[in-house]
Amino acid sequence: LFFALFALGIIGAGACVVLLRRITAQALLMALTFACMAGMFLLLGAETIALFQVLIYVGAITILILFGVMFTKQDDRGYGLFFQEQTPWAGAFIVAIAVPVIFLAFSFKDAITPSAKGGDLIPLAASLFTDYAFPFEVASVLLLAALVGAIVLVKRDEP
Amino acid sequence: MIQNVWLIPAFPLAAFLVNALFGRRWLKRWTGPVAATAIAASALVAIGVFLEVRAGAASTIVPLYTFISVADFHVDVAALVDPLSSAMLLVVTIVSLLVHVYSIGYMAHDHGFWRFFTWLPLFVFAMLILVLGDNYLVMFVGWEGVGLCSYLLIGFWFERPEPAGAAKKAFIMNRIGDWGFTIGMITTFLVFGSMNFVDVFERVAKDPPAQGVLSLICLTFFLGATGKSAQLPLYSWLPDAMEGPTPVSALIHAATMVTAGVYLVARSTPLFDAAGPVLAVVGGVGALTAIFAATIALVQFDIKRVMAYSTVSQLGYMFLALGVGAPIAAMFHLITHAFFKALLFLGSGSVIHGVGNVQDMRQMGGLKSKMPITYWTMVIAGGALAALPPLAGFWSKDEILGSAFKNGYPLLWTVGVFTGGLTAFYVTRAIWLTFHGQPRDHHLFEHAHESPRVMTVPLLILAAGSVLVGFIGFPPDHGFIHAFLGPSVEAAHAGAAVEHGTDWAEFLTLAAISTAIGIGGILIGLTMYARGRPDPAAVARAAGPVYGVLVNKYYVDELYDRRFVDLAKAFAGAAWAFDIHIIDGLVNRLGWAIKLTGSGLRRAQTGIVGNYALSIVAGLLLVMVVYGGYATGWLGR
Amino acid sequence: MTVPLGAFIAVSAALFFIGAAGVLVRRNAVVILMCVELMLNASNLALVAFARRAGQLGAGNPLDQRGSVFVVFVFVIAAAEVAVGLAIILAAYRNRPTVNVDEIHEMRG
Amino acid sequence: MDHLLTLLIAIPIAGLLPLALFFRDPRAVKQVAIVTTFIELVVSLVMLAQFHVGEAGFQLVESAAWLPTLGIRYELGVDGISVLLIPMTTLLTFISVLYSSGGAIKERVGEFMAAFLLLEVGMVGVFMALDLFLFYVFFELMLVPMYLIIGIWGGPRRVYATLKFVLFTLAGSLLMLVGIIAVYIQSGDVGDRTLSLPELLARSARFSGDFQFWVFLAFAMAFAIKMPMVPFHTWLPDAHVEAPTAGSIVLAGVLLKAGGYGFLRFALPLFPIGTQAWLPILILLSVVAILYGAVVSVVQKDLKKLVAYSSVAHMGFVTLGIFVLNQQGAVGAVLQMLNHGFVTGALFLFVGIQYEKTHRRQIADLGGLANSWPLYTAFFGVFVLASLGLPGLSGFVGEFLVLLGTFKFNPATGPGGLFWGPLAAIGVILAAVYLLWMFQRVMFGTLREAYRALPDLSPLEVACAVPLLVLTVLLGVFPQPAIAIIEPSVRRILAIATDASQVVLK
Amino acid sequence: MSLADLVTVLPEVVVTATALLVLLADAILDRRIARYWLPLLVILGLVAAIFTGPITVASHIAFGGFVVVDTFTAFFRVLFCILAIFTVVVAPEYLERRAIPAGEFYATVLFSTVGAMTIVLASDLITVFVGLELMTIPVYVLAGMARRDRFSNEAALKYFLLGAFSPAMLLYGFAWLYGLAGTTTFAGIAAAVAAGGLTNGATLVALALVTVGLAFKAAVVPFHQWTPDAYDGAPTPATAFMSVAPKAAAFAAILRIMIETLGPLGVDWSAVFAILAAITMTGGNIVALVQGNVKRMLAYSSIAHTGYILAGVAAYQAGASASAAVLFYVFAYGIMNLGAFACLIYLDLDGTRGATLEELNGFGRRQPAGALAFAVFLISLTGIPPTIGFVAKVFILQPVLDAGLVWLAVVIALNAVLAAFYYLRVVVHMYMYDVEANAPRLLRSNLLSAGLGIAGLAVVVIGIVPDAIYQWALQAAAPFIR
Repeated sequence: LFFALFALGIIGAGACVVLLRRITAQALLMALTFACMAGMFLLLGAETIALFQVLIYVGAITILILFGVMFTKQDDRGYGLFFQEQTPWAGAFIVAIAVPVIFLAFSFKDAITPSAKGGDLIPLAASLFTDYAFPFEVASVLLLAALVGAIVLVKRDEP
Repeated sequence: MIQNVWLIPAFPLAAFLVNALFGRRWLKRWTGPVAATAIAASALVAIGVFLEVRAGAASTIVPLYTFISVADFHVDVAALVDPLSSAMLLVVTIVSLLVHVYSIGYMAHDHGFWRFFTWLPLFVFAMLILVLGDNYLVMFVGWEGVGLCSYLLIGFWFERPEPAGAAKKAFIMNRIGDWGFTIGMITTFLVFGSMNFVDVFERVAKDPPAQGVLSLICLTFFLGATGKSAQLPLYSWLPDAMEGPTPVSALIHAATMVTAGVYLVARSTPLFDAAGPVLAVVGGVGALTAIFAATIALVQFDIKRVMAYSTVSQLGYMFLALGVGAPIAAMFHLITHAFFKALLFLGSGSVIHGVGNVQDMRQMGGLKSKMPITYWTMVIAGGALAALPPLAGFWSKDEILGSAFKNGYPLLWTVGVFTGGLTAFYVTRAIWLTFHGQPRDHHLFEHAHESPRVMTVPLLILAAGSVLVGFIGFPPDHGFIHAFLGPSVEAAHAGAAVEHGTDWAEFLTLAAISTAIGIGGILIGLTMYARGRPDPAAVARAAGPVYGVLVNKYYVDELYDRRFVDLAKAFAGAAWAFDIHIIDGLVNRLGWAIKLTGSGLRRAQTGIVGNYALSIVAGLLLVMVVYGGYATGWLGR
Repeated sequence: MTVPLGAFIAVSAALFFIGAAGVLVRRNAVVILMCVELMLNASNLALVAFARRAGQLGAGNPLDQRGSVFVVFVFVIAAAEVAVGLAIILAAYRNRPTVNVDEIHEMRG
Repeated sequence: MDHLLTLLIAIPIAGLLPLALFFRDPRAVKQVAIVTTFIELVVSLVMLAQFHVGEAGFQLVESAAWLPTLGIRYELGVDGISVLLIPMTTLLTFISVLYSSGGAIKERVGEFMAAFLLLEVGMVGVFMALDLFLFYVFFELMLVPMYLIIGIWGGPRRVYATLKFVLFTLAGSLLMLVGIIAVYIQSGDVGDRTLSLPELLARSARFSGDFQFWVFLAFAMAFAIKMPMVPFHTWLPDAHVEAPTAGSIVLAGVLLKAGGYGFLRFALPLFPIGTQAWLPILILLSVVAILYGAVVSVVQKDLKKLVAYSSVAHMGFVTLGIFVLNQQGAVGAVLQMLNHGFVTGALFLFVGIQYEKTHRRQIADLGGLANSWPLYTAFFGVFVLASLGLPGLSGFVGEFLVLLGTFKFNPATGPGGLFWGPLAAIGVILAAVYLLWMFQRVMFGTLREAYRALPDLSPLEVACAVPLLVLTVLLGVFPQPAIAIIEPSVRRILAIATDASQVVLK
Repeated sequence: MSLADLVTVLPEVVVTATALLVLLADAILDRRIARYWLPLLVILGLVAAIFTGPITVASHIAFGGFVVVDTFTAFFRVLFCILAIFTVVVAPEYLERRAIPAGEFYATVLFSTVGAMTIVLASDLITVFVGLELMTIPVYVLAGMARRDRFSNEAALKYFLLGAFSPAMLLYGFAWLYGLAGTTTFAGIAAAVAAGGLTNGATLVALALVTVGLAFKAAVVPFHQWTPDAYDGAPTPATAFMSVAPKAAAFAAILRIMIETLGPLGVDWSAVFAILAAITMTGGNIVALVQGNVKRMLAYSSIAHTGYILAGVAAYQAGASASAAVLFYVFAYGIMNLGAFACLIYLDLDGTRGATLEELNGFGRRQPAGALAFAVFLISLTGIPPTIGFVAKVFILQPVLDAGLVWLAVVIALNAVLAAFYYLRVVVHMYMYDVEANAPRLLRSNLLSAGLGIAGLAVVVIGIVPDAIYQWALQAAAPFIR
């Protein structure tokens, strides 16, 4: 039941993101998608992930995007311009691929018992700081690099 | 002496080198004497060799060094000294000597003096190689060598277009003949495993190969001979060759080089004898050429051209002789012809020189008084050519006709005899127009003068020759020459006629007939040109078309020069166009096509991110399909 | 009540391709960025679902760390990408005031 | 000295050093280049002297590991064929450099000489390399310098010509590279993988029929383009017309030989079956080349083009001689290569000299030059005669032997020697036609006023021409010494190439 | 996580540290000093990184099996460092002319290098993915670093959008792989694959997604279209770097994932790779043929080279020689391509786009040294001996033929001819045409000349005696022999 709800939310909202034309609405709908995604994670018993999801996506990323939206003047022009000329082709290809893939998706048979029984925080943290120490460090470097890059790109030229 | 036979070609070669290196700067006028003395030296040696051979020295091979030796193919540079070659040596060296001496006077005022006396010894050298070679390859070397020299000497006055053209024509026509020679020579090797005359003739005697192969060999050789000896169909270069200095015409295009073909066939007598039918061809071509050329000679006005056509015709006689299986007769005529034809040329040269480089007989006339020596020598030579007894030409030509008759070729005989008449007519005509009657060009007549001694002396010597040489063939069929040459040429059917002595009756009748016809020719000539009735012009008009055809030499030159050459050029042009547009064109088009594809693909690079993403997705689809294909196996594994 | 794993995967796949479609059809750079985020989320969903499955199969923790850790890293990366991405978009916007990507094609061919 | 061949490779490279030092000073550069190439020439003659005549195998062999991991070796050696081609190369290079230093090259002398030395490395190396890989390296090494020589110091359409030259050659040689690697891989079927020719020949096992069929094709493409055989010849006229004189000399004199040499050295002994399979086509193409090249030469309006097309015909004799697979033919082919090197090289030299003086190359614009240039006429005449195969000059011996071999050619199926021989012999007639006609139009006739003042050969030019003249005459009159050197090696190669007793793999 | 673990990744640590140091120094040091010291600092750091890491080692696991250091790793570490050094050497003058913040530039290059090194260290999907991103994201930045330049912006934007799009696919593919194998480690997946459990459709989906994701990074046709624009618009030193390092890393990832991990599925994917290789090299060459702008032409040509390398991958069934060939080619390509792009730095044009052929006219006279180096690189790229490019091609051709892909070998050969046409055309313009009136000014830079000189020399020397490197590559390929 929850699953159906969330699934609907995800797909519906996602679709809207693609189809709607008012950009702010799109951003908010994206947030909605993320929220539903968090729900899904809960269903799958990954509270921590869900938490991160809410924090990072619904929080940080959405905000960032909204900033982006604000900074760049949005021209809402006619529908024809709003989609690219190649739309039909794109649709065709996407469908051609999506259908079999989604079909194949069902080849994963095992059943999942949605349970709130969680407590995945500790193991997650543990593995993150022991086994995955290295990627973790790398990831931190990545964030740093991204930071530097972002700054370099947006800072005004010094006189 | 025989062991030193290599000296004979060595002297001219030395002369050539000396004159070539030092002639232009230092020797200048002295090149003439240098060359002449060199030739004289080799003439002496030649005489020595000749005497030894005459004394009965066996035919010997004098090897010099290995020329080419690859696997089973081995050829030495070696000299074969036997009666045939020694006789040839003698003729060549002596005539050359005389011509050299004569040229010193004739070319005296030419700015290319040194060049002339560089090429002339080179020619003699090559000719001697040709004569001496003990195998076909070395002979071929000399063969091409003389061709080269004739090219150089015909084109001696290269500033003018005609000589240059004539030279090229001569060389190329010879090349066509040489093509035959090459094929013949190589086939010979394949069949007999050797190119040495001795081996080849032995083998052909022991186990003659298939008739067809043999005929092929002989025919190709004969093709070569026709090229060199100006027989049909490759004769037309010789008249043009008259563009060269007259001594050259005398030496190369009358006495020596052009007879190389005859020499070749005579050399290969054993082969030709073995290949019966080919002989008939040889004889036929010879006879045809003889009459063909003689008819043209009837109406020419350029004195040298008359002589040229006469040479062609006389060579025809020689081949006729070979064809009827009388090589000795051929050689005999070759020798006599060398003398009187050389004399005729030198004589006309002396005339031309005397009147200042005019060759058209219509401008001459009455020169008898001005240049008596020339006149009388010319008359003798003419007589010899017209085969008046007892001059040289009589014996040799009569022997040819005789053997033609005896060996059962009546048709050839008739042709020969008739041609004899024509010969007599045109020679008379030539001499009369030149020396008798009223001078037709007074200015020219005034300045005419007898040539200096350096030129007249050779004339006299040759005249003596033209009178006497004939007697080496006396008595007919059993003269010195037959005994001498017999062993070397008639190895196949040695001394066929030797058993029964000379058949005088037969000889006399035949001789009478031919002589009569000859005299007839002379008389007609005299009446026409001396008495003027029937008036030549009238005759010409009466003959109408025939006359036209003759004057235009049967339009052969037109045919060759225009039709063939134009065709060839057109073809070559087409080939080139093909090269540029098809072969090369394809390559360029390929490049062009590739570039077109490039700019086509380039348009796919729209610069729009969306399209790029699309192509990525498309690629994904593609990859999935292919994977699926391999997985499900409908793409095979 | 149990839901088949396939369902989760199917949802994720659906979302994934919705995102992909968005990238293909939209012209607004920012929107395209959003769509990419959707795709990443789709992956996350799949990962978690698989992790859960693995967890159930394997003993002990019901959720396989690998998957969840992977997801965490994806979060990080996503954040970084968005940051840099917006920076790039803004930088471009300064010189050429448009966010319509198909108007940005000076380099082509 | 046991590293003679390496020395031959090293000298030109060493010459680059002083060259670089005096790079900016044309005179010094010229002197350096002349000295270097001269030393190279002397050393190559020493090598010739050290060669034991009559031995078929490779001599002065040097062998060292180069890419040990792949078993590729740095292996040099000469046999009767290469031992003559190398001095030819060094001589022609020396003459080219000598002539170019006479003022034919005015700008960027340093670069020019450097390119020439590099080129010499490649050319010499090609004739000594015994390892296929090494051979390929040298084969390609000849490419770049020649590319620059044509492209920088060439005529107006030089860029087109030089690109064409390189692309043609590359297209062929890259296929050959694929072939070489295929050989390398196949060789692994018996013993370790190797590309060393002696090693490959020593192994009694042969490659399988199909393999030989295709790989021979790959090799043949490379060599046929290099030769060039019809229909891959169209790069040659363009390249020659645009190339500077020295470039033409070396291009015609040496580079084309690499093709024929490659056929003899590698294609025949390695792929006897392939050879047999392709024989008919190659013979046909050779004869076509002889006739076609000659016919096209007849109507050429540009002197250099004419000589270029004549080269096509001459190289046709080479391939013909090689592929009739008998000793006379092959020896003739090698002699023809030598002859063509000297004679055609000389012809290009003289066309170049003539062009330097008159700045005309269209035959129509010339004429009567014999009047004012007796020396030039004499030299040029001799080379023209040699080129049309006059007995007593070098051209004849080779062509004659090739013809002889052709007549002997007697295949199981298809037309034999008695069909091809006479056809090929027609080429000799045609040679006389186009060469003499050219000679008549250029040298004979009345001299134009414009050319009256032009000087005859300078001492330098004479110095360049004399050695070629001497060699031309010597080879024509006394070919046997050369033949004695060539024959054993040729016999050996043919023995391998026609030996059917070999075990065939797979 | 122990000290020993840290030691194994010392090079990465060193590089990162250097990056931070550079940022710091850039912040505090005075411009004029920084100009000289920053590059020196970076170079020192990279050299140190080279030597802190082992050159050749037996396979060595760390971080509880999540980091593997073997000969393969060592090879690529050194390669990446060398490339980074080369980039830093050629960059300074250009950056100054363009007013591009040097410190950030160097730092970003270093970050990207760390990412690349991470990829070759990785032993599971997660690390690889993180590494890939760490390598790519800085490169977006590099591309866009000429903030004021529209082309630079455009390049960055396009690269970013697509670069974000395709990794999403890769990630999704990884997700499925994980789902299928139940683990993310290469070893685990390989085991699962070997167990043969992966022949259903889902695998193919995963495989396809992974293939596309990796192919995109390596710029394989038809996933290449970002390449020309990105290379074209980015600042030239950045182009030089991004045209080699990410590509090398991408191939490292391809080797690790496709061969080491998915090898057993080979029959499926090697055929696809062979086809892709053919399409890629042909497409790249043909389009490069019609380019008038040298920089863009080189961009396309780099696509063609991807094709050659990919051929080596496709021939992986030939065994170690295939992987070794790939490694060697990547190495060779790295040096010569970086060099070729760097040669364009001489030409001082406004805008980041490269010189046109006409602008190169007479370059040979104006800048003999640079032109000579350029010519050497071009000849090497063409694959004419005696250059590294030639031997690289030979090494590629051998396994390709060994694997029986004769048709592919022929395609490679013919493509080389196509390539010769446009590469040599550049030489033509440099040497065979005279300088034009409006020829661009030339940048004077001894550092650049020196760097190019050394690289050119290396190209030739290694071209003549490649054995050592090749042996090294063989060892590096050892992990893939099975």
